[in-house]
Order: sequence, then C-alpha cells, then structure tokens
Amino acid sequence: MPSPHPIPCRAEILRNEKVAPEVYWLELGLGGHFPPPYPGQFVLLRVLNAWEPFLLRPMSIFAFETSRRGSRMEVLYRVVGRGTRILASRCIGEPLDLIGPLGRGFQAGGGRPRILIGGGMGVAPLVFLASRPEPEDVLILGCRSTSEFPVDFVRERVRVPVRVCTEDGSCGVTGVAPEMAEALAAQCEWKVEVIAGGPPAMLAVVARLCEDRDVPCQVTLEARMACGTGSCLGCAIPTRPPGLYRRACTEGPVFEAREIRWEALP
Amino acid sequence: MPSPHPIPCRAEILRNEKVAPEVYWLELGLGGHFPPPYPGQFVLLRVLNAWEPFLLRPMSIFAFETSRRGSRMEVLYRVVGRGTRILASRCIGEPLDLIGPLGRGFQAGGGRPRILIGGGMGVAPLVFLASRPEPEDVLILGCRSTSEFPVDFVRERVRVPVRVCTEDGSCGVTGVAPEMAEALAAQCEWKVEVIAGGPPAMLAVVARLCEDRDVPCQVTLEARMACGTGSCLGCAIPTRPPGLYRRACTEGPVFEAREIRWEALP
Amino acid sequence: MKSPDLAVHWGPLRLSNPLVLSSGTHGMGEDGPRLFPPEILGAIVSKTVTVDPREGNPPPRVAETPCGMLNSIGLPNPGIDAYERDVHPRLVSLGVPVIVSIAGFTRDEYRTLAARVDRLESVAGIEVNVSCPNVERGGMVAGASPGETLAVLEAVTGETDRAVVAKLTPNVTDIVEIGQAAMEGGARMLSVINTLVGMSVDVDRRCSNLGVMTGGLSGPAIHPVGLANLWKLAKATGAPVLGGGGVVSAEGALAYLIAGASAVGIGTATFVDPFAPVHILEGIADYLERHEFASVTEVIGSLAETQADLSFPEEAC
Amino acid sequence: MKSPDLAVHWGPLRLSNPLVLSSGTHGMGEDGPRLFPPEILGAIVSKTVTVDPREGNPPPRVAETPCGMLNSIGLPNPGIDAYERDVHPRLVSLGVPVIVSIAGFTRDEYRTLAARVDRLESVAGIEVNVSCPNVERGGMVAGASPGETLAVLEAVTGETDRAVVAKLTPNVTDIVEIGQAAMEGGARMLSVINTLVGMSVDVDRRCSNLGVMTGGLSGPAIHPVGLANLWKLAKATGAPVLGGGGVVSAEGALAYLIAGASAVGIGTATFVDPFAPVHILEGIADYLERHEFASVTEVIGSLAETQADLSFPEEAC
Ligand SMILES: Cc1cc2nc3c(=O)[nH]c(=O)nc-3n(C[C@H](O)[C@H](O)[C@H](O)COP(=O)(O)OP(=O)(O)OC[C@H]3O[C@@H](n4cnc5c(N)ncnc54)[C@H](O)[C@@H]3O)c2cc1C
Ligand SMILES: Cc1cc2nc3c(=O)[nH]c(=O)nc-3n(C[C@H](O)[C@H](O)[C@H](O)COP(=O)(O)OP(=O)(O)OC[C@H]3O[C@@H](n4cnc5c(N)ncnc54)[C@H](O)[C@@H]3O)c2cc1C
Ligand SMILES: Cc1cc2nc3c(=O)[nH]c(=O)nc-3n(C[C@H](O)[C@H](O)[C@H](O)COP(=O)(O)O)c2cc1C
Ligand SMILES: Cc1cc2nc3c(=O)[nH]c(=O)nc-3n(C[C@H](O)[C@H](O)[C@H](O)COP(=O)(O)O)c2cc1C
Ligand code: FES
Ligand code: FES
Repeated sequence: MPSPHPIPCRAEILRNEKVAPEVYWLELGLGGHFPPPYPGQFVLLRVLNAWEPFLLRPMSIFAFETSRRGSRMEVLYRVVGRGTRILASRCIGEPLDLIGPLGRGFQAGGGRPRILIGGGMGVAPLVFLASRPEPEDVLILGCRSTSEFPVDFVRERVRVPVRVCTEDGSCGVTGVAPEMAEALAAQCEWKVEVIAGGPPAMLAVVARLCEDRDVPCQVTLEARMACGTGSCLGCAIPTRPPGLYRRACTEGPVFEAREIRWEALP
Repeated sequence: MPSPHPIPCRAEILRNEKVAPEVYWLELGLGGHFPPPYPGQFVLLRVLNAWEPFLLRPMSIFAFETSRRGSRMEVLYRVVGRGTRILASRCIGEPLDLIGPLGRGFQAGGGRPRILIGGGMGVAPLVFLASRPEPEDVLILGCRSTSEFPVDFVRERVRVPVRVCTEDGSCGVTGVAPEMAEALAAQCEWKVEVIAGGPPAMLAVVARLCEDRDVPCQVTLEARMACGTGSCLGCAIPTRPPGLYRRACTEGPVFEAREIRWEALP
Repeated sequence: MKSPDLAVHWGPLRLSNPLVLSSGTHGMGEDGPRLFPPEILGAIVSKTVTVDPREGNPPPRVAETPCGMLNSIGLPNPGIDAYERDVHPRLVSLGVPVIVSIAGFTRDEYRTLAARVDRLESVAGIEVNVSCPNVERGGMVAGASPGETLAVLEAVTGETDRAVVAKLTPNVTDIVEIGQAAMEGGARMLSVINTLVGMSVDVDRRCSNLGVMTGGLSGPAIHPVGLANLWKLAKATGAPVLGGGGVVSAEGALAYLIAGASAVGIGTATFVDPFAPVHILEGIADYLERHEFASVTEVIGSLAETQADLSFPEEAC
Repeated sequence: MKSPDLAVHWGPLRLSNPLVLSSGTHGMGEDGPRLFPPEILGAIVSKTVTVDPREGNPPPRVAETPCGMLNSIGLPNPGIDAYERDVHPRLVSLGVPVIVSIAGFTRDEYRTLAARVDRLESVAGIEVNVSCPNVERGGMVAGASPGETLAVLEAVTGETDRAVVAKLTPNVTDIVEIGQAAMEGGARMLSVINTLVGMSVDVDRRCSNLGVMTGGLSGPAIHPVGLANLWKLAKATGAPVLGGGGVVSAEGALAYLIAGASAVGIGTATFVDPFAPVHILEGIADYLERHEFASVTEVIGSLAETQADLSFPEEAC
C-alpha cells in the first residue's frame, strides 16, 4: 500500500468546535487536489500563518471525505500547549496551511477479527480506520473520565461496536483499555489482531500482551517532529535491535508493536 | 505642559478602513483610563498579538475623543512594510495592544498666526492639532498626488482653512508644500509660527526658510524605535551641537527645527 | 498556603526576588522603567557608564529581526562625573538594589571607574561590562580573551571591596574559560549573556538597517543561546551566575533558574511588553505554588541531566 | 525584457542559481526533498557522512524555539560504505550538483573519507563539517581551533583534487581566523553558518526538551548571526563563501548575497514551508527585474558600507 505523495495545501476552517473541556473538533475544506489519505496517516498543521509558533503540529486524520465540492478532513485535538491553544482560537472561514497526507498508515491484516484500542486522543486515527470497518471490528475506547474526553461524540462517529471503559467509572466499565482488550481477546482465544493508539505506557502494556500470545499488533506512536517528511531525522523512534531508530513520520507513525524498544521511548 | 504618564492598554478595533490605495484609517476604542494625549504625541501599536513582528510600531495620534463610554483614538497610516501590512489585515472587533500616549507634543506658541505644513502622512499629527485650532491657523497639505493620498478625507477632518498642493496638480496648486508656505508666510511678512510634519527632506527646507527669517518652527520627526519610552536610547535624533543626540520618543518627536542637524539624519 | 518565598542569594547579594533589570534597557534613570513599579524588581543594573561622556552611534540604532532586535546604541552615557551627580541618585531613589555597570577602553579606565563607584553610596554591586574594545590591544574586546578578562577584573577588584559581577559576552569559543578567568580575577558573580553579534540588511537600499554595519541581537530569538551558556557556565564554574537573554515570560525565566541561574536578567522584553516584569514575577509565584515549592531557591539548578549528554556536539548534527 | 541570469560561481563551481540545500535537512536521499522539484536547486549538500554508521542521539531530537528550532539529531548516517552504495546514487539522480559532506573523529578519518569520496562519480565538491569533536584532542570541535581546522583541511585536500568547502561553526570568538586557516589548509570555498549551540527546558518536568542537554539552533532566529558572520568572513578573507542560516524568504537570501555571499544555503525553512526554495528563487528573480539587474552576480557584495562602522563593538551597547 504505497503512501500517497504529500502536498502542501491551504485549507479553510469549516468548523472548530469544543466537544469536551479541552478537546476540539476541527473540520477543514481542502479543495479538490488533496490526495486521499489512508487511516493512520497524519497531517502537519501550521496553527498560525506566521513564523511563530515556528514548527507545524502533527495531527492524525480523524475523518476524510471526498465529494464533488472538494475534500473535507476532520481532526480531533486536545489543547495541551501553546500551539494547540492558538489553534483552538482560530475562526471559521480562516485559512490554515497544512502538509499531508503523511506517514505510513495501518497495514491490512490477516483477516482475523480486529480489536481497535484507543486511549484518549489516541483513538483519533482509529476512528478514521473504523469508518472503513472490516466485518468483525470492535473498538475499545478508554479514557480517564467523560469529563475529560468526548466519549459520546466519538461513539457516534464510528460504525463498529464500541466498548467504553473509564478510570473513574463515569461511562462504561470502570477500568483501563488493556484490561478490557485482554478480556475481549480471551473470548476469541486470542485469534485476533490488535491495533492500538494512545499513551506510550498503555501501548507498551498492549504490546506486551500481544507479544506474549503471538498476536499481531500495530501501534501508532507520537514523536516530536520538525519536517514530517523524513528530511530532518528528528522524529526518532527507538526500534529493535538496540541502537537503531526509525522515523515516526515516514516509517511510522504506525509500527509493528514488536519492533519498538518501549523502554527507550522518551 | 507635562506629558501625561503613558500606559499599556488593550484597545478594540472599531474601524480599519482604506481611505486611499495604501492608506488606512484606524479607529480604536480605549476604555476609560487612557490619559488624554496632546497633539503631536504618538502611540506604539502591537500589530499582532504575538512576538512576531517583534517591535511595536509608532503612529501619531490623528484624533482623540473622550465620551462617557470611554475614549476613542484615530490613527491614519500608510502601508509601507510588513508591520503596517499586517495591521491593515486586522478586523473590526479584534483587540490591539498599544502603549501611549508617548512623547512630547507641540508646544504652545507665542500668539502669532500659525502655518501648519503637512507633507503626506506627516499631516496626521497636525490634523489632531488642528482639531483644537487657534484663531489664525492655516493648514497646508502637500502630497504627490490625490491618487496616493486621501486629500479630501483629511480636508474634511479639520476645522481650519486648508490649502492643498500636489506635485502632479491633481488637486489644488501644482507644487510643493514649502513653496506654498513661503508664499503664505511672505503675505504676513513672516510674522508667523510654523509647525511642520513630513519627510525629512521637506522639513529641512522648511526649517531653513524659517531659520533664515528667524521664524519659530517646530517639526515632528520620525525615527526607528524599540521602546518608545526613553529606555533603549534607540531613536536618536542628531541635534546641535554635533555629537549630541536626543530621543525622538521622549525629547521629541516634536523638536525646535533649529536644534536639528539635518545633514546627519539617516 | 503561604505564598512562596521569592528571595534569592546571588553571590553576596540578597535580592527580594530573582528578577534583575538589565543594563541599557531603562535609559539613564531619567525616565526609569516608567510603566511598571520599579520596586518590584530584585535589582537594577545601570546603563554602562564610561569615564568620559559618549554620544553613541549614528542612527538608525535599532532594527527588528525575527523574534528579536538588533541594537547599535554605541554606549551613549554622560560619563562617570554626571553619573555620580545625576544618574545614580535617580536610580537609588527607585528603591531597589542598584548595580553599577562600568566599561573602560583601557585597564586604567576600569581602575578609575571602580575607584569612583567604590566611593558612591547605595551601590549593591559593580557589573564589569567586558564587551568593550581594549584600545591598547588592537581594539579586541576584553571579554574575548581569558587573559584580558583576568586583567580587567584584577584592575577592578584591586580598587573596591564591593561585590563585582563580570558580564560575559557569548561571542566566544568557550565561555567557561572566560568565566573562570573572571572569577580568578576576583569577580564574585557572573552574568550571561550580553548580545550576540548580528546584522540586518535593507535589500532594496542595499545597506545596513543600522547606522553602522553590525549590532547586538537580543530578545526571544537568543533565549536558547543564553540558556546553553548559563547552564555550561554555572555547571562548570560553580559560580553564582545571573542568566538572561530573551526572557519574555515566566517560563523563560524559570528555564534559567532551573538550569542553575541564581538570578534572571530581563531587558528587551520590557520594550515590547512594559508589564513583562510584573507578569513574570506573578508567573514564577504561580509556578512555585502549583509545583508546591516553598521557595524559588528550591528550583534553582533542579534540572535533570541526561547521561546521554554530548554523545555528539550540538552544532555538527 | 530578458529574465535575469541566476547563475553564480562559487569558487570553481558554476551553479545554475545560488540556492543550495543544506546538509542534514533532506534526509539521506531516500525521500529527498519530496515536496518541490529538486532540479530547481543550484546544488545539494548530502547529510554529513562518517566512516562508520551512526544511529544518532536518543529522542526527542527537535524542540521548537522562538522563530527557530533546536536539533540534537546526532549525525545518524549509514557510514561511507552505504553512502557510496545507496545514498550517493539517489542524490545524483536528483539532477543537481551534489556536494558530499564529511565528518571525522580523527584526522585520519577525514583522510579516509576524502579518499573515498574522491573515487565517487558525480561529485561537485566535498564539504568538510568541522563541527565534529576530535577524539584525539580531548573532544574539542575541530572548527573551534584554527590549528586543528588547518590540519583537517590539509588532511582532506591531501587526498583529493575536488573542490573542498569548509563549513564553519559560528560558536567561535573569531570566525575570520578559522576561515583563513581553512583556506590555508587548501579549502577552495567556505560555508557559514552551522547551528548555534542552544538549549531548551521543559519547566514543568525540569528537564531538557531534547534527549540530550543541548542542541543546534537554526531557523529565522539566527539569520542576523549568520549574516554578520558571512559579511565579516567574505570581507576579511576574500574567499568565495556560501552564506546561510535562517533563510526563509527571498529577502533573507538576498541579504546574504548583498553582504557578499557567492551562494545561499537553505535548510530549516523547508521543514515549515516545503515550497520555500521555489518562492525564494521566484522572489530573487522578481527582485532582480524590479531593480533592473541583468544577473544575480551584480548584486553579490553590493552592500554599502558606512564609514561609521565599529565606533563601538556590537555587543557592548
Ligand atoms: C503522528 C502524530 C499524530 C498526532 N495526532 C494527534 C491527534 O490526533 N490529536 C491530538 O490532540 N494530538 C495529536 N498529536 C499530538 C500533537 O501533535 C501535540 O499535542 C501537539 O503538537 C502539541 O502542540 P502544542 O504547541 O499545543 O504543545 P507544546 O507546547 O509544543 O507541548 C505541550 C506538550 O505536548 C507534547 N507534544 C508536543 N509536540 C508533540 C508531538 N509532536 N508529539 C507528541 N507530543 C507532543 C509535549 O510533550 C508537551 O508536553 C499527534 C502527534 C503525532 C506525532
Ligand atoms: C513618532 C512617529 C510617528 C509616526 N506616525 C505615523 C503616522 O501617523 N502614520 C504613518 O503611516 N506612519 C507613521 N510613522 C511611521 C511608521 O511608524 C512606520 O511607517 C512603520 O513603523 C513601518 O512599519 P512596517 O513594519 O510597515 O515597515 P518596515 O518593514 O519596518 O519598514 C518599511 C519602511 O518603513 C520605514 N520605517 C520603519 N519603521 C519606521 C519608524 N519607526 N519611523 C520611520 N520610518 C520607519 C523604514 O525606513 C522602511 O523603509 C511614525 C513614526 C514615528 C517614529
Ligand atoms: C538597547 C540595548 C542597550 C543595551 N545596553 C547595554 C549596556 O549599556 N551595557 C550592557 O552591559 N548591556 C547592554 N545591553 C545588553 C542587555 O543588558 C542584555 O544583556 C541583552 O539585551 C540580552 O538580554 P535581553 O534579551 O533580555 O535584552 C543592551 C541591550 C539593548 C537591547
Ligand atoms: C535537523 C538538522 C540537521 C542538520 N544536520 C547537519 C549535518 O548533518 N551536517 C551539517 O553540516 N549541518 C547540519 N545541519 C545544519 C544545517 O545544514 C544549516 O547549516 C543550519 O541549520 C543553518 O541553516 P538553516 O537555518 O537554513 O537551517 C543540520 C540542521 C538541522 C536543522
Ligand atoms: S519529522 Fe523530520 S524526519 Fe520525521
Ligand atoms: S525608542 Fe527607545 S529611547 Fe526612544
């Protein structure tokens, strides 16, 4: 599945709406030339049309649609720092520069039932993946609390069964996503594939579970990025064997879980 | 006439309207605490609420009014570079940070009839001065062409007689402001005071005319500024005796013409 | 909860808080820092004073750069006589510790200035601006050479027992070597960084945007450079170092403290945000409360060091 | 009107235009400059290659700074064998002159690399990255010392007749002295600037924002520093110097040319604006037409010099 060739593109903000206390739903109009992305790919957004903030921000593609009137892309983002705070202040109708689609998305599996596991914002690329579901897909959505994450908003966006767990029990099962995944996988005697996105600590647990059972597992990882196109060698992900790094923006952001040296992630 | 103490202030853009091809009329709502400025004073505007562009831009106060609902300030500016281009793109309702009022304005004269001479954008502070006219004030307004400068707009803003000259004859007399001033002053046998703003070359000619006839002459000068408050010593104006500099933002921007070393201006 | 203690020691000086207004960024005291209450500062460093009055460089003297500015002010000042008579009393009246910045064109001038400042009252310290060309040594900036830095500091400390700060230039190969020479010469504290040498060109007119060819770069653009210098210097010398360069926010100030600065200098920020000192001090207090530190001193030098450091030098990548 | 001639000579090289894509800012050729047509460039400098393969530094390797970025990539590269086999052919296939950047940890390694690159086909020149620590001399960066710079350049030029460029670090007291040493050592051209040493701290976690403590600063923030270095170096040495550091626009590129650069380097800009090279070349052509220059060479070194220069050094003000 060769990745489409990325392009720089001036998008228009069609929506930039708060869907949870610090979480925003961004919709962008892209015109007709944007190459259709694969689930798991991402874009780099210039939050302000200026040299400050200097670097572009990587964001997973949450949804993508092409119609006669051009394409629309959606992003789900959390305000965590300066760049995302500025992004949240941008208005409908304003232009927004971006580069994409970038990276290597999720790889087609071996036909086993897929368990998609999303921890918090890590669910964003899985929602795009689940918009083109395979028959037996299940999405597990874990987060701390519904007060921090737009659980219902996300649940309504996907067409696969969704199981929710929260740490504070505010929605679904009280617990964390890997536990729920473990239970679910056990029901299928681990004849599954796992695809996970979320905080590295959660991914490391999931990866371990899968490796122990020899279950194929893809994870999507984050890294600080400058160029997003393989040019700066900045987005190093420690992979096996030790001493080897790969680029999250080019060889990733989706990796085989067993390739990752989890203990060396920053 | 002690200058009012300047304050930093978040203004609101009430108007930002093109009045000639590259000239804009900016109106700002200031709230109730902005110290009433004197004609000849200026403000520093932060064109964008960010660290880039880094420095604030100095602009003369073109008009100022206080009412129960707070004060309003007007600025007339020409787009000449990056900062003013960004300023021209700002929208009504947006906040705009400024510091002011700054500098030493025009000084009360000796009761002689005053000839105010404005060359291009240099007329801005004179319009504020002419909003509080003395009985025999006359304003000479010189510019290259009505296609470059909003002659009618300015003429309608002042309550003193206005004489217009343009280099291309597109309005009023064909000629330059110093010539017109010379003719007018001669009619009064040079028993006048002169107050001038405009390009340094024009001001130097006016200053020369006045010095030769021992006529009091105030000029308002521009300089690159960083702080606007006397702190950086950046806005040096070469004054007499040679080797001495004064600060345009603090000792100026209005100076006695005979104090200036015109040949040493950048 | 008690509000956190902001007081710091910078060498022998005790400051009510770590924020020090840098030399040359608040005029000659006539207008002072006009837009914020100066008494909130930890200390103020005077504009550098020379033996004789100086008028400074021809205009333009300032130019904007990306996230910063260049200046070529040229050290205008009324000379030590007028400083003593007019400027010093005004600075002292601001109600904060005053550090007097001096620069000489010969070792003798440094000696003269030190002796003169030593006689003044209400002097918290003397800052030695070593970015001054030594006319006896081909105009090389004293602070560019460890030997000359040592000599200048010895000249100064031979004349005074007051606390002497050496303010170092970052335009050197090895700032640690210079800082060590300054301490050997009797400095009690160090200060980094003075401006970086820079240039800006008006491409349409094909001339410098300054009245001279080059100037000194300051503002947020140089924050990473100041921070690297501070960290290396504080770590290698163990001296009490004031860190500054490009501080415009509480985060920027805290970065210096965390990296080991005893105090933090602020200059250019006040040009574009006159309330910057107020916001920075509030932000530091907030940070301390949020992270449950009782005192700012607990933060100083708290930076975690990776063992992976310097597997390869910064500039080669 | 004929469109202006953009061709330049940089030492013995003739480039179709002055824009050179800098080392380390376009991967190892696998992905190349993917978003703009590489054939528009005047030349491309390879990622620095070392004798042995290197994996580079632990992440994070990049951090944002005001108008710039820090990197601590750590020179990952597949080593000269794989460069010869895999990377070089890919770079050559881009259809522009390829300059091969090399770095050694000993003089011998430089010698080895020079000999190996000399054997390659389609090599327009060899860029010597002197920002590499010499392990034989206590890890000091070669480019920090005139003597070691001379020795490294002699080692390289002893092995090859190809055009050799010395790429200098700005983290030195006197770049002119280093540039002169490089020319004495046989360099035909110089290149400035590599990155400035800088640092960035995560104040909440009290650790470096990089996986190591310090990194190299690039981007618009350093443009004034690069320009001052270029101007001093070109003026004092008369050597053909490529100027770069912080170029993001045609104006930024023209500033280097006007100040005396034979060619202009661009790196970081392409990360945040992949079409920057296209816009810059268009902007230069526009400028030449607007100012009625027939050729870009007429602009090179056209800067007016004020006689008032250096009444006082930049950093003292
Ligand atoms: C491939 C990829 C896809 C991503 N998809 C999403 C998404 O769909 N939704 C979403 O909300 N976020 C996503 N992120 C993370 C997002 O890029 C960062 O949250 C954002 O860049 C922070 O910018 P800031 O200026 O607000 O924060 P900063 O002030 O720069 O930093 C604040 C915090 O954010 C973290 N951070 C900053 N940059 C990155 C980065 N490049 N990667 C990871 N963490 C970072 C830092 O650790 C820091 O603690 C993705 C990151 C990557 C690499
Ligand atoms: C006291 C004072 C009052 C002023 N009043 C007005 C006014 O009422 N209306 C108006 O249109 N302009 C006024 N100016 C000039 C105005 O400040 C500049 O035009 C503006 O700062 C240019 O910003 P820029 O970013 O667009 O231009 P830049 O890109 O910074 O520069 C473009 C050109 O503008 C000139 N310029 C830049 N800064 C200054 C400056 N501080 N002073 C003089 N020239 C400068 C430069 O020579 C340059 O060629 C005043 C300047 C001063 C000092
Ligand atoms: C306009 C201006 C004038 C300065 N004058 C002096 C001076 O006289 N003596 C001195 O030691 N430093 C001087 N400096 C340097 C500052 O004190 C400070 O070290 C430097 O600007 C970096 O800090 P900043 O980025 O916070 O401004 C001056 C800086 C500026 C911008
Ligand atoms: C991510 C990154 C990697 C770099 N790698 C190298 C390198 O391998 N060799 C080298 O000589 N310079 C390297 N540099 C320095 C650049 O070639 C250039 O000199 C510097 O970044 C300044 O220019 P700029 O501001 O246009 O990027 C690197 C710079 C960056 C940002
Ligand atoms: S972000 Fe530059 S190589 Fe991945
Ligand atoms: S602009 Fe700073 S002193 Fe006038």
